[in-house]
Amino acid sequence: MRRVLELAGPIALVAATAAIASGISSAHQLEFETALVMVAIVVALYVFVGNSGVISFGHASFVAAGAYLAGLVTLDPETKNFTTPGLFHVLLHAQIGLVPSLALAAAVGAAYAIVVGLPLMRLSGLPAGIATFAVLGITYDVLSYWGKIGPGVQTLSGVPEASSWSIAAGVVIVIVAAYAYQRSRFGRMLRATREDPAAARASGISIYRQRLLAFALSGALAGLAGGLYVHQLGIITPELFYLDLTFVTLAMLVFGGMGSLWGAVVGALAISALNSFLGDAENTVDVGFHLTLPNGTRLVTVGAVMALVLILKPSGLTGGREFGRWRR
Amino acid sequence: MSEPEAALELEGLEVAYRGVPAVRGIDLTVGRGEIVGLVGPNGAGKSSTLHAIMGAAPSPRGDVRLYGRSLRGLSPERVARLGVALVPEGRHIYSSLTVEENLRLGYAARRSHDGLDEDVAWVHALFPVVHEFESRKAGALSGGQQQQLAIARALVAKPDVLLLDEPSLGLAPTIVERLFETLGEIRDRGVSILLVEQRAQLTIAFADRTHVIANGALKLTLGPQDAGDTARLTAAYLS
Amino acid sequence: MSRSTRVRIVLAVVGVCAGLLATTAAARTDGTAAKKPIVIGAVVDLTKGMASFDAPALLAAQLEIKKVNASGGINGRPLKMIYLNDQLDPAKTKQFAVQMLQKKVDIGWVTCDVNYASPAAQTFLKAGKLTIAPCLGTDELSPIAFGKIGQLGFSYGNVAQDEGAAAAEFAYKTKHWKTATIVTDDLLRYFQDVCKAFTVRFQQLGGKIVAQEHFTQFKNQINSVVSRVNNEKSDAIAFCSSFGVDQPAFVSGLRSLNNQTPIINGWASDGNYWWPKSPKVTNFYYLTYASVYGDDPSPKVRAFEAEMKKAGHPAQTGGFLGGAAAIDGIAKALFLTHGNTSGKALAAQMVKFKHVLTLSGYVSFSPKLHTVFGRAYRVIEIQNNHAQFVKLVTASSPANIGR
Amino acid sequence: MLAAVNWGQAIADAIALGALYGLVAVGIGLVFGVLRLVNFAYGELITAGAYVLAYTYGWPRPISILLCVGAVVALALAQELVAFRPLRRGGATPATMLVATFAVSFLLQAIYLLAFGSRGQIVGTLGRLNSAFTVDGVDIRWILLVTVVTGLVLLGATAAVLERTSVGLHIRAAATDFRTSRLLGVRANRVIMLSFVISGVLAAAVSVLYTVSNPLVQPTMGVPITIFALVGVVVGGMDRLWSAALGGFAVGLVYGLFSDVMSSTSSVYLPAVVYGLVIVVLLLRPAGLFGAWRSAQVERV
Repeated sequence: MRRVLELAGPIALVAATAAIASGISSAHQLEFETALVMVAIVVALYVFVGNSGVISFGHASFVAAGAYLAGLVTLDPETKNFTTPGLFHVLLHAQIGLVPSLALAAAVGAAYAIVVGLPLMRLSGLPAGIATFAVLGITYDVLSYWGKIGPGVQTLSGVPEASSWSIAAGVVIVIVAAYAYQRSRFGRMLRATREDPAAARASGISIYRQRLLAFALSGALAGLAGGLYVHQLGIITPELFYLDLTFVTLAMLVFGGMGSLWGAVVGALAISALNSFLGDAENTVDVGFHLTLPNGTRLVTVGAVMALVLILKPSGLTGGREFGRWRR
Repeated sequence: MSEPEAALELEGLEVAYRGVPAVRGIDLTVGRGEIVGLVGPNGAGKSSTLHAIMGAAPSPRGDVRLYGRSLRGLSPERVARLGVALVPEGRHIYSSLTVEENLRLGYAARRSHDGLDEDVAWVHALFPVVHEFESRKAGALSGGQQQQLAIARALVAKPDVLLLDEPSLGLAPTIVERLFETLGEIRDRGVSILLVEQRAQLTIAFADRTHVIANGALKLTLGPQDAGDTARLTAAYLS
Repeated sequence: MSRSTRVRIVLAVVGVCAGLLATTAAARTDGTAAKKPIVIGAVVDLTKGMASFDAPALLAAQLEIKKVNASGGINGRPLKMIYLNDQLDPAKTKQFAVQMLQKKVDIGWVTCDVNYASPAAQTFLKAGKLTIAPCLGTDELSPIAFGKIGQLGFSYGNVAQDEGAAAAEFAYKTKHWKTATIVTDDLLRYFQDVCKAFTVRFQQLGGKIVAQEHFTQFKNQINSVVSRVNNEKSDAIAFCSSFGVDQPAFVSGLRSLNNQTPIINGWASDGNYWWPKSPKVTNFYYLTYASVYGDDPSPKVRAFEAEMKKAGHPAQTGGFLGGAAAIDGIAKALFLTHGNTSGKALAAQMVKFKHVLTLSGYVSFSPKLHTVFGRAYRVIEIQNNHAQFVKLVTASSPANIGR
Repeated sequence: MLAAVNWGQAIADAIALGALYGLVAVGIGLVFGVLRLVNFAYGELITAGAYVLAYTYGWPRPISILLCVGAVVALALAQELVAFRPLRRGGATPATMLVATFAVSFLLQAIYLLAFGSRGQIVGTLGRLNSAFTVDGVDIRWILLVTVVTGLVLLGATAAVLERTSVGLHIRAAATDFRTSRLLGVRANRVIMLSFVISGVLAAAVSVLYTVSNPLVQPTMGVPITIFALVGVVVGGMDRLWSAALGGFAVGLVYGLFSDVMSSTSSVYLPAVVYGLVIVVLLLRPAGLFGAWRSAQVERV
């Protein structure tokens, strides 16, 4: 029963978000879709960070890889000829459907994570954090200027957009995969290394191998989430996948409680909701009366609320517990 | 008001870590100038008791009094400054600092620097290695020397009560004997001592009184005359 | 904290969040005007990095709309501007554009940087709306960045190809500078294009480029660039960068080395907010829409600046004029379509603009360039942190930078 | 694709950048040493100092600089008292602490944006120091000398406080074993406050020095400085102050040199190249370039 709940909680929340999204005006639908995409990215991040206890600043790179590839291969070649004629031949001429593009996004995310992880998963602690940050810096720099794999300093727009339900379906896949991994032998082994590395090593667990596996899966899910992102927003630009995304998604994870899948989902939805509401409220929102907040309230409030919740409740909103786990 | 004779009193002390009880209601008194032993098997709650006295255990219940003054809710540094010094298990000396710097860290808890030179001279006399190797890195000392340094460091704080957590751990028997002799000298300077040990018989023979702790509770109190009474001791250990 | 408290907290937070999202979702109602105005929906930044460009342009547009309406509007219909502040958040930018479409705006208005504008611009363009940026300086609000639907996009900024060319012509013909060092900030396509255009035109005129230096703003490369540039001997330095930390660092760095070589830039150097205090800015020239130092050659522009000051927001750079010009251009296009607001009809007229008079002077578009060219630039000269208008220049033609 | 390089000039420019990052690295490394806290909001201290300088332009210079130091130290203490101390009390994990410092950094940037605008403010306090004298065809700016000397003096002063005073001894003890030093009677909070004060003074020094050659202050000014210094701290080795300082210096130096060595057109990839080197260093020496040779194992975050 409890196991069913653990998975059902997050999925129900996602489904509810998607249901509201498909039932309301298209403008606000976008807010819910953005929140869903954030859930996917944060859950992908959780698969590695939550289970291993090692912070990664590099995940936005995998999101970027998925987003760039999924975006480029679904744009129609005629437009690409106008906008980004310098692309690699394959990218310039390819045009495939939404679902295969998401599969490609997951594949490229996994591939990139493996390439990065093979050397870097030998590191722990702060050096690991800084090394993954360096990966982010390299990715951002190359995406910003290399015209063969994307628009460079420009923005590419016109990527086909997906419906709320297909985005929600993608998010559910990410959550189910994360949950399946967490319940698997590998997930348990990795969490054992998080709790007590020495004991885990003594019982024959290779920390390196377990981390690499989680990193690869996490990269695949991040790539998939990137694909969802690009099909939600419709544009590609390197700025989307740099410091802001990195810090916001990490903050969402910690804010919700980095020890649980439920925490990842709740954190992503809570901060998205707050951010989105305040962004609207600065432009007047009807909450029974017309509420208009001063410009910039959003930025200050989001920062303050994040800091405050962490101070009051360092283990995050959910305390790192799974849905349904709080009763005994 | 006359000073109470009890230097340190524990009353109904309880400690729990994440809901798991480690100490379940201990009453214990260390009289002025007394050496009181606390022995018991691994995980019986000995170290937790000492940490609770120092204010370093999470939210303990019950009370700890130093010459009648309650130490409830005080931070470790405050307790140390009121005159309780702990020689922690495993010594916890700073191996990257010099021996002299380690000793100087002991000054942190002194209420005044009056008589500091005297105390240092006394400590140097008690533990000549501390003087001899003062400019060496503490990490270069042998286990026994490190233990001497840890006690020396506690003593220069000029404590009223000295808490020792398994000082004999990992030391050769002859060194342990010498160590216990030194404890006697320290007591003679008016320092009350609570000695936590695994070497039960040795402790019982040496201390004025020795309590046996098991499963977080006191089971038995023995005097030096009971040192040979292994049957009662074993029974208490197994209870 | 007990378990039940935790449950309650989590549930409460989830509930509040759902509530927040739901209230936002409640559609906003707007009273529809009796006369059925032609509505321009702006999605711009009024808080973050683009605010100093977007806000004055928006204000100028609103002032100009008042004038258009005072003289009878378009076929009796008034113009109306509504706006939302996106703070450069891409998701919000897109959402607000969709919100504008729900409010049935006729024309879209976006921020002055194509990267930040994209989510909104794409939404407006896809919906078949004429989409205007008041001061975007690249040629990208067009098919170049948006493919076919980009035919409905136009910017009333000066296109980099024209601005760089005008700067080169001023340098070579007026100042008789024969050699130049080019310093390009690769942060934005706009900077790159201005420097490319300067290079092309300067060489066409017979000038010689001594060196090409590149850097990327915010990446702490500027001090090495200063050292390298200081070792080049040339009559002038074309410097293409702006608004950030590196422009004052470059200018004060070079002048501190007693290098007094004239520096020239486009609109990106407008405004006095960046002037270092010591050493002061000297031998510095830039081209802009309007002089904000009270000495603009056009009395109409000076009067307009007075109005902005009265509205509480005196112009900091000449860029506001793009906002006013855009309204003039829109009005003209609407006049030509007899009030037809379809994007296709309006764009078909706008793309044919040749020397159309606006508050900012004559503007032209072409099927290739959807951003203004042919405008008369104000050349501003700064000596000792004192700026003044020196000359009006118009490029003979936009430079061909290979696009 | 290498550009023709005036090596003397390249080295002079690179040293200037290195000295600055070295100074920032010490400020970050000091607090890390005591608290095992990576304070990502350190850059916002530098920004705050720069704003004070900008808004007190025209006041007597010493007063302006003193106010800068005062404000930055106050803000550093406020960060500790309002955010970090309550977090430690709550038993936050290192990951939570790190994210909390992001939140503080984000919040301060938002406040700067609203209070001072996005466009930036010009600092003019010591602009004269930007001028140079020439040695053998190399322009040496006075600010380079001032930065290097200030850096050495502050590093020396910090080292002297740590090595020669009893409170310095307490800081070092707390940095090694926080729990035990409290049991010995070391006043933890006083030690922590003092390290925040010192790191605040260092940040203020960076505000003054950095704005000489980069006079425009804007809300996010501190972010890239923090990132590079933090990279420097880890590359150099976190266990000691001087290794952190050298790490910061090394990153700045390498960055500065490559910025001259790489040709103008490929210089857009400069950050990628430097980050690539960082990864290589970390793989070969996880404890840092100047860290202890024997221990490759570093405690996990």
